[in-house]
Amino acid sequence: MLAHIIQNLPQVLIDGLTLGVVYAVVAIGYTMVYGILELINFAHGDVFMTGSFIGATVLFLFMGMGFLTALPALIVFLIVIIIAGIATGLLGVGIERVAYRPLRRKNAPKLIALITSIGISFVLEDSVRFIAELKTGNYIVTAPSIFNHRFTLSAHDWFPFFNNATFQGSFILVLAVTVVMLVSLDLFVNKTKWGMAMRAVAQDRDTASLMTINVNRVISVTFFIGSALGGATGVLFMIQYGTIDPYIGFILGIKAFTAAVLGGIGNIRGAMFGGVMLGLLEMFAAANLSIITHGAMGAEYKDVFAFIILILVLIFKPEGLFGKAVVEKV
Amino acid sequence: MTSLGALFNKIAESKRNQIILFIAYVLVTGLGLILLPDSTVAFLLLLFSILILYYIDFNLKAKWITGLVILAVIVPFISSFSGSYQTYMEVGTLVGIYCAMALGLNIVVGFAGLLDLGFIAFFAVGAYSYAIFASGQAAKFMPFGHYPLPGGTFWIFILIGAFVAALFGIILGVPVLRVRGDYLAIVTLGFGEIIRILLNNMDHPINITNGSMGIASITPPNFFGISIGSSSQFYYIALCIFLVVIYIVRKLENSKLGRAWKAVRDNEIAAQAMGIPLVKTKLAAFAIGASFSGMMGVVFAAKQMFVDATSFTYLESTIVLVMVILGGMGSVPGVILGAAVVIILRTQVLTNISNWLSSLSATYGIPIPPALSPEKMQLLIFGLLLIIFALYRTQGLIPHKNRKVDVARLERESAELAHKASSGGADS
Amino acid sequence: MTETTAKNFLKISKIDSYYGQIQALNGIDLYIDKGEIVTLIGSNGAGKSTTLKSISGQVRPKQGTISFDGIDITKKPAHQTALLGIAQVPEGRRIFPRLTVRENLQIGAFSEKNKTVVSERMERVFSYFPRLKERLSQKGGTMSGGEQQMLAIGRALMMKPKLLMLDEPSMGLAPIIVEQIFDIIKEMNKEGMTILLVEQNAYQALQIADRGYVIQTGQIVLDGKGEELMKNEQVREAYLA
Amino acid sequence: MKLKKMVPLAAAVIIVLGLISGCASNSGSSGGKEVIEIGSQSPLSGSSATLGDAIRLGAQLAIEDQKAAFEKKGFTIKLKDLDDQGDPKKGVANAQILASDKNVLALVGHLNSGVAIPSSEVYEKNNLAMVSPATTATVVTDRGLKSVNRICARDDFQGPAGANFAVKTLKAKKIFVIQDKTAYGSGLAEQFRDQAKKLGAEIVGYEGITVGEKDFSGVLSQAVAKKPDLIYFGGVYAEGGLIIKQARQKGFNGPIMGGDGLDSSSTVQIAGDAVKGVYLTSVAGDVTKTEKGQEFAKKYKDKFGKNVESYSAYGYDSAAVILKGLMNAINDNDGKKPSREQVEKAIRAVKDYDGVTTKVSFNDKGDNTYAKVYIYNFEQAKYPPVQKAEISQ
Repeated sequence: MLAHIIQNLPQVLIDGLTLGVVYAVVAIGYTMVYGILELINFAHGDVFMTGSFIGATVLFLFMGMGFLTALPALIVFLIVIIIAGIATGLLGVGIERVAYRPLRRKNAPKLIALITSIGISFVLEDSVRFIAELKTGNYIVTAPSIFNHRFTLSAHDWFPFFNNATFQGSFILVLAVTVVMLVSLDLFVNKTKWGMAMRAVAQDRDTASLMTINVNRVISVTFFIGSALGGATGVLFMIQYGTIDPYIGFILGIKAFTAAVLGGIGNIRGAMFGGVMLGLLEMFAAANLSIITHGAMGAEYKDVFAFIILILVLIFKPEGLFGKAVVEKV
Repeated sequence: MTSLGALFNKIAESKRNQIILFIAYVLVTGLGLILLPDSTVAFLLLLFSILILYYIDFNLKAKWITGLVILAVIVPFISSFSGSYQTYMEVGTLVGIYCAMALGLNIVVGFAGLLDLGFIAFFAVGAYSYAIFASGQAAKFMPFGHYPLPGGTFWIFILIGAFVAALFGIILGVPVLRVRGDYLAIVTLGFGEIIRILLNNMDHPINITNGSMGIASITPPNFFGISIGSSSQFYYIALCIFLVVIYIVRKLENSKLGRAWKAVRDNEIAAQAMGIPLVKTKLAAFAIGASFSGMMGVVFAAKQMFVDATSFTYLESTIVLVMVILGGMGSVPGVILGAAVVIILRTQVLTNISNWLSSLSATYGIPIPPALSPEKMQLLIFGLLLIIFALYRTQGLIPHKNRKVDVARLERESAELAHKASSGGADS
Repeated sequence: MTETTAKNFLKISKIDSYYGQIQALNGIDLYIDKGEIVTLIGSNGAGKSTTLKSISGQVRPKQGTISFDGIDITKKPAHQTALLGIAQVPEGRRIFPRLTVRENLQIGAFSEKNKTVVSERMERVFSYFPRLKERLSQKGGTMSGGEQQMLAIGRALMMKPKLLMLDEPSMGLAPIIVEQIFDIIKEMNKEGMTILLVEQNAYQALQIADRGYVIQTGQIVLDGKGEELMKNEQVREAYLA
Repeated sequence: MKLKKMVPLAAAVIIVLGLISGCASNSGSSGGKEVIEIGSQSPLSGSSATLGDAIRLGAQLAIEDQKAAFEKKGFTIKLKDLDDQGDPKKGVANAQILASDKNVLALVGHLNSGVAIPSSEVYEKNNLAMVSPATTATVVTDRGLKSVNRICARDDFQGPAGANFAVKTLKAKKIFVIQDKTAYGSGLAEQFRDQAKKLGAEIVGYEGITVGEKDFSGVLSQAVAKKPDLIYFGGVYAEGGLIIKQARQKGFNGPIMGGDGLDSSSTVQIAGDAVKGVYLTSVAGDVTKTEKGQEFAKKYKDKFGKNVESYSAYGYDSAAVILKGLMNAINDNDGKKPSREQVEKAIRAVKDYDGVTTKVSFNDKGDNTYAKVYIYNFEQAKYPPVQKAEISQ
C-alpha cells in the first residue's frame, strides 16, 4: 500500500502543483478583496471563468486571422493573457462600482453585500452561458490546443522507488506565469507606494483617507488587480485543461476561497501557500483515498475533505495556518 | 388614470365597499378561471386575491378564515374544472413546500441574522429519512423490521423528518456558531455540499442512500385507507403543514425567543450584555428553521416518489434565499409572497413564455435561438433580482413591520462605541 | 496671502452634522486665525470629534459651510481636504498597525512625489521625535501608546500641513508623556504651525491655547481667550475640577 | 392609508383581466382539423444539451414526415417540446404540463434515467404513453408501468455487452473503472464491472469523479500507475472527453472504453487526437451504415443545418413508433380522436416496426425486443466512429 503511494508521488506532486497554483492565484483575488473590504466576493470565481472565456474568444479570433501559425505560440499566448487580464480587471472594477460601492456608501450590513455578490456570480454565469450558447449552441467550449508536447520526468532513474511522471508543456507555462504573477504582486504590494496605500486602506480605511489617499480609487485598483489575476488564471486554466464551461468558477471559487482561508484570509503570501497546499492535498486524496481506506471511500470524497478542512480551519484557527492573530475590530 | 384612481380610492374608503369589491374580485377571477380553464393567468389572478386580502382593512380573524376558505375550498374547486387541475395543484403544493422552507430560512436569516447558504441540506435530510424507510432501501442495511413501511407511517415521518432535520441543524450549529458572521455563509455552504456528496456516495461500503441511483418507488402516504398520490391531495397536506408552520412562526415572532433573535441580529454584543444566551438562541434558530425544511422534505419525497442528490444542490439553497430576500427579510407575509412569486415564476411564467416563444418560432418560422429561452435564464433573472433588491429595496416586497430601529445605524453606533471603548482602554 | 484668509484661516459657520439619525452638531460656529493654537474642549460625546471629522470631511455636514484658506471645503471628501493642507491626528492615534514606522511616515507624505522632499520631511519629524528614528523598521502596532502618539503626530507632519488638528492627544497616556507631547505642540506652533486641539484634558489644553471654545451637546456654549476661559467659573466647575 | 398602494395594484389587475378576456383560449382545433400533440422532453440546456437537442430534432423530423398522412385523416399533429434540464423536479413539473394538456396523447423522452423515473409516475397516472429513445437504467421499465416504453437497450444489456467485448475481443485482463457518480454513469459502470469480473478480468480500481470538474489527474494517476489493460468510463462526454485526453497525456496508450454517453461529436471535439483508440458501446446504431440511414442523415442536415448525433435517429424512431401506434389507434377508433388509454395500448402493441436504425417490438415491460448494442471504435479523430460489432439479445 505504502509502496504504491510513494511510487505515484512524483506524478501526484506535479498534478497537485498545477492545480494548486491555479487555486493560489484565484485565492489571492479573494484575499485581497477580503483584506480591504472584509467582504467575501462570491463573484470572484466567476470572474476567473469569464477570463477563461475571454481568453478562448481571443484565441479563436487569432486563429481565424491566422496569427497562430504566423507568430510563435508563446507570444500569442502572452497577448491573449494580457487582453483577458485587462478585460477581467475592468470587469472587476465595474462589479465593485455597481454592486459594492453603493452599499458601502449606505453603510449596509455585510450580509447584504454578500447577497449582491451571489447575485453577480449568477448573472456572470448565465450571461457567459448565454453568449456561448448563442455562438456555438453548446456552452462547453473546447479551446485550440497549444503547448501540448509531453515531457517525462524520469524520477525512476534517480530514485528507483518512484515511478516516472509525465507532464504537458503547458504545465511549465502555467507554473512560470503564476510564479511571475505572484512575485510581481508581492513586490507591488510590499515595495510600491500604491501597494503601501492598499495595505493602509486594508488596515484602517478612515485614517488612510486622512493621508490624502483616495480610498475608493485604492479599492478600485485592488479589484482591478485581483480580477485581472483571476482572469489571467482563467486563461492558464483553459490552456492547461483545454475545455471550459460557464460553471467552472463555482467549484473552483469555493476551493480557492478555502485556500485563502487556509493561508489566513487577508494574507497574500498565505493565500499562495494555501492554494498550493490545497491542490496537493486534493490530488493526493484523489489518487490515494481508496488505497488508504481499502475502497470504503473513493476519490469522490476529496471535496468532502476539502470542505471539512475549510470548516475546521474556520472554527479552530480562523486566522489561518500562516496568518498572524489579528485583534478583531469589534 | 388618476381620476380613476381617485374614484377607486373613494369607493374603497368604506369598509363595506372594500369587502364587496373583494368578493367581486374573487367571483370575477373565479368565473374567469371557469370560463378559461386553461388560462394560467386566470389561475394566478385568483391566487392574487390572497394578497389583496392581506391589504384589506378587515378583522384579523375574519381575514384568516376567508384566506383559508379561498385556499382550501375555492381555489381547488374552481381549478378542478380545468384540464390543468393537477398542474395547478402541483404549483400550489410546491408553493406550500417552499413557503414553509422559506419561513424556516427566514428564522435563520431574517430573524437571527445568520446567513445560511446550505439550507437545502435539511430538506434533503427530511426527504431521505422518509425515502429510505418507505422504500425497500432500508432493508439493505437494517437487520430488523419489514420494509417498505406502510403509507400510514407518513404522518409520523413528518414529525421524524422535522426532528432529524432539527438534529442536523444543531449538529451544524454547534461548531459553526464559533465562526464570525460572513464566514458562517461559507461554512454552511460547505456543510450543504458535504451532505449532498455524502448522500450521493453512501452506497458503499454500506448501502444507506443507494448513492447516485437514488431511491425509487417510495410508498405513497395513506390516509385511513386512501392512498394519496395526486397533486390535488398533496396540496392539502402541504397546506396543512404550511398553516402549522405559520402558526408556529407567528407565535415565535412575538415570543421571548423571537425578541432574542432580533436582538442578536441587530446587535450581538448588546444582546449578550442584556443576558441573552447567544449560543442557545442561535441554535434554536437553526433547529427550528431546519425542522420546517425537514417536514417539507418528507412531503417532497412522498410526492416525487423518487429522491436523488441532484435535487439538493447549492442552487436550490440560493433559490430559497432569493425567496427570503425578495419577500423581505424578517417579514412573514413578505417571505410567503416571495416564495410564491419565485415558484410561480419558475414553474409557470418562465415556462409559459418559453413555450410561447418556441411555438412562435415553430409557427411563424421566426428563428429564436434556444439560448434565449427565458426558462434557461433563471440564473440571470434570480441573480438580477438579488442584486436589485439588495441594492434598492433591502426590505423586500412587503417590508418587515415592527422595525423601530434602523439596523445599519445601530450597527455603526455600536461599532463606534466599541471602538471608542477599545482604543481608549487598550493603551496605557 | 491676503489679510482675510490669514484672519479667518479656517472658518466654520452654522454647521449641523448627523450620525445616522442622531444630530451630533447643532449650528457650530468657529474660526481659527493663522498661527493660532485654538482648543475645543468638552465632555465625552459633546461633539468635539464630530467637529474635527466635519472639517476633515469624514462626516459631511447637513447644513452650514466650512472654508479653509479661502476655499469652501464643506462638501470635500477627506482625501481632498487633506490635499489642501489640513492634517488630522485622529482620536486613538489610529496608526497603521501592520505597517512599519517608516511606512507609516511615508504614507503621511503620500501625495508628495519628490523623494528628497519626503526624506527631508522625515528628518524634520525626527528632530521633534528622535525616538522614532530608532524604531524605523518596527511594526507600528508593536509600539507603546506614547510612541504611537508621536508616530501619529509625525505622520501628520509628513503632509507638511497648514493646519494641524489633534484629537485628544493626551488620551490614555502617562502624565510625563502628555507633558512632552504638549511641549512639542507648543514648539510646533512657535515655528508657525496653526493648530486646532481637541481635548478632554481642559487644563493643559487651555494653558497652551491662544483661544478656546467650549462645546456641549453639539453647541458652542462659551468661547474666549485661553486664560479667560480658565478663570471662568462654569468652566472651572465643569472641566477643571 | 394602505389603500393608496392598492390603486395601482387594482389598476394593473383590471388591465390584465381585460387582456385575458381579450385573448382567446387555445382551442382543440385548428383550421377545422383536430389537433393532436406529441410531447417531447429532453435536456435542451445543461451539459448534455447536445444529446437532448438531437432527440428533439429527430422527433420533429418524424412528425413533419408524417404530417400529411394525418392531415388526410383530419388531424393536425404538432410537437410540444419541453426542456427537462436534466433535472428530475423540472421533469415532473413538465410531465404535469403535458398531462394536463388534453391534446397531448403521447411523448418522446427522456434522455436521463434519473428524470424519466419520477416523471413516468405522472405519465402512468394519466395514461400518457412514453417512448424513450435513450434511458437505459434498468429501473425505468422494471417497475412494470404500462405507459413506459423504450426502444434502446438496457444497462444490464449494454454494460455486459461492453464487458464481453473488452474481455473477450480486446483481451483486457486488468480493468480500471471510473464513473461519474450520476444515476446513468454509476448504473452502467456497475453492470460493466460485474460482468467483467464474471468473465475473469481483474478490476484494479473503481473510482468516482465529480461532474463539472476539469482536472481528473488524481484519479488518472492512480489508474495509470496500476497499469491496466483498459480503462472504462461510465459517464457523459463532458467529463469523458477530458478523461480520455488526460489519460493519454499521462502516457496511457491502451484502449479506453465508455458507454453511449460518449457517443457524441463533442467527445471528439474535447478529446481531440487523443480519442483515437477509444471504444464505446452505444444503444444507437450507426445511421450512415444503411441507405435508409444515409437518407435520414441528409434530410436532417438539410432541415436543421446540423450533423446527426447518435440520438437523432432514435428520437426520430421513438416519435415514429408513437405515430404508428397513434395511427392504429385512430383506425381502431373509426377515425375519431382516440383516448390516451387507447393510444397507450396501441403503442405497446406495435409489432415489428422497421425504423431508421432499429426494429421495434415491445415486450410486456415496454423494452424493445429488437434493441441492440453496437460497439464502435474511434479509429480517426472524427465523428461518427467506426462500427465494430452489433450485438443482439
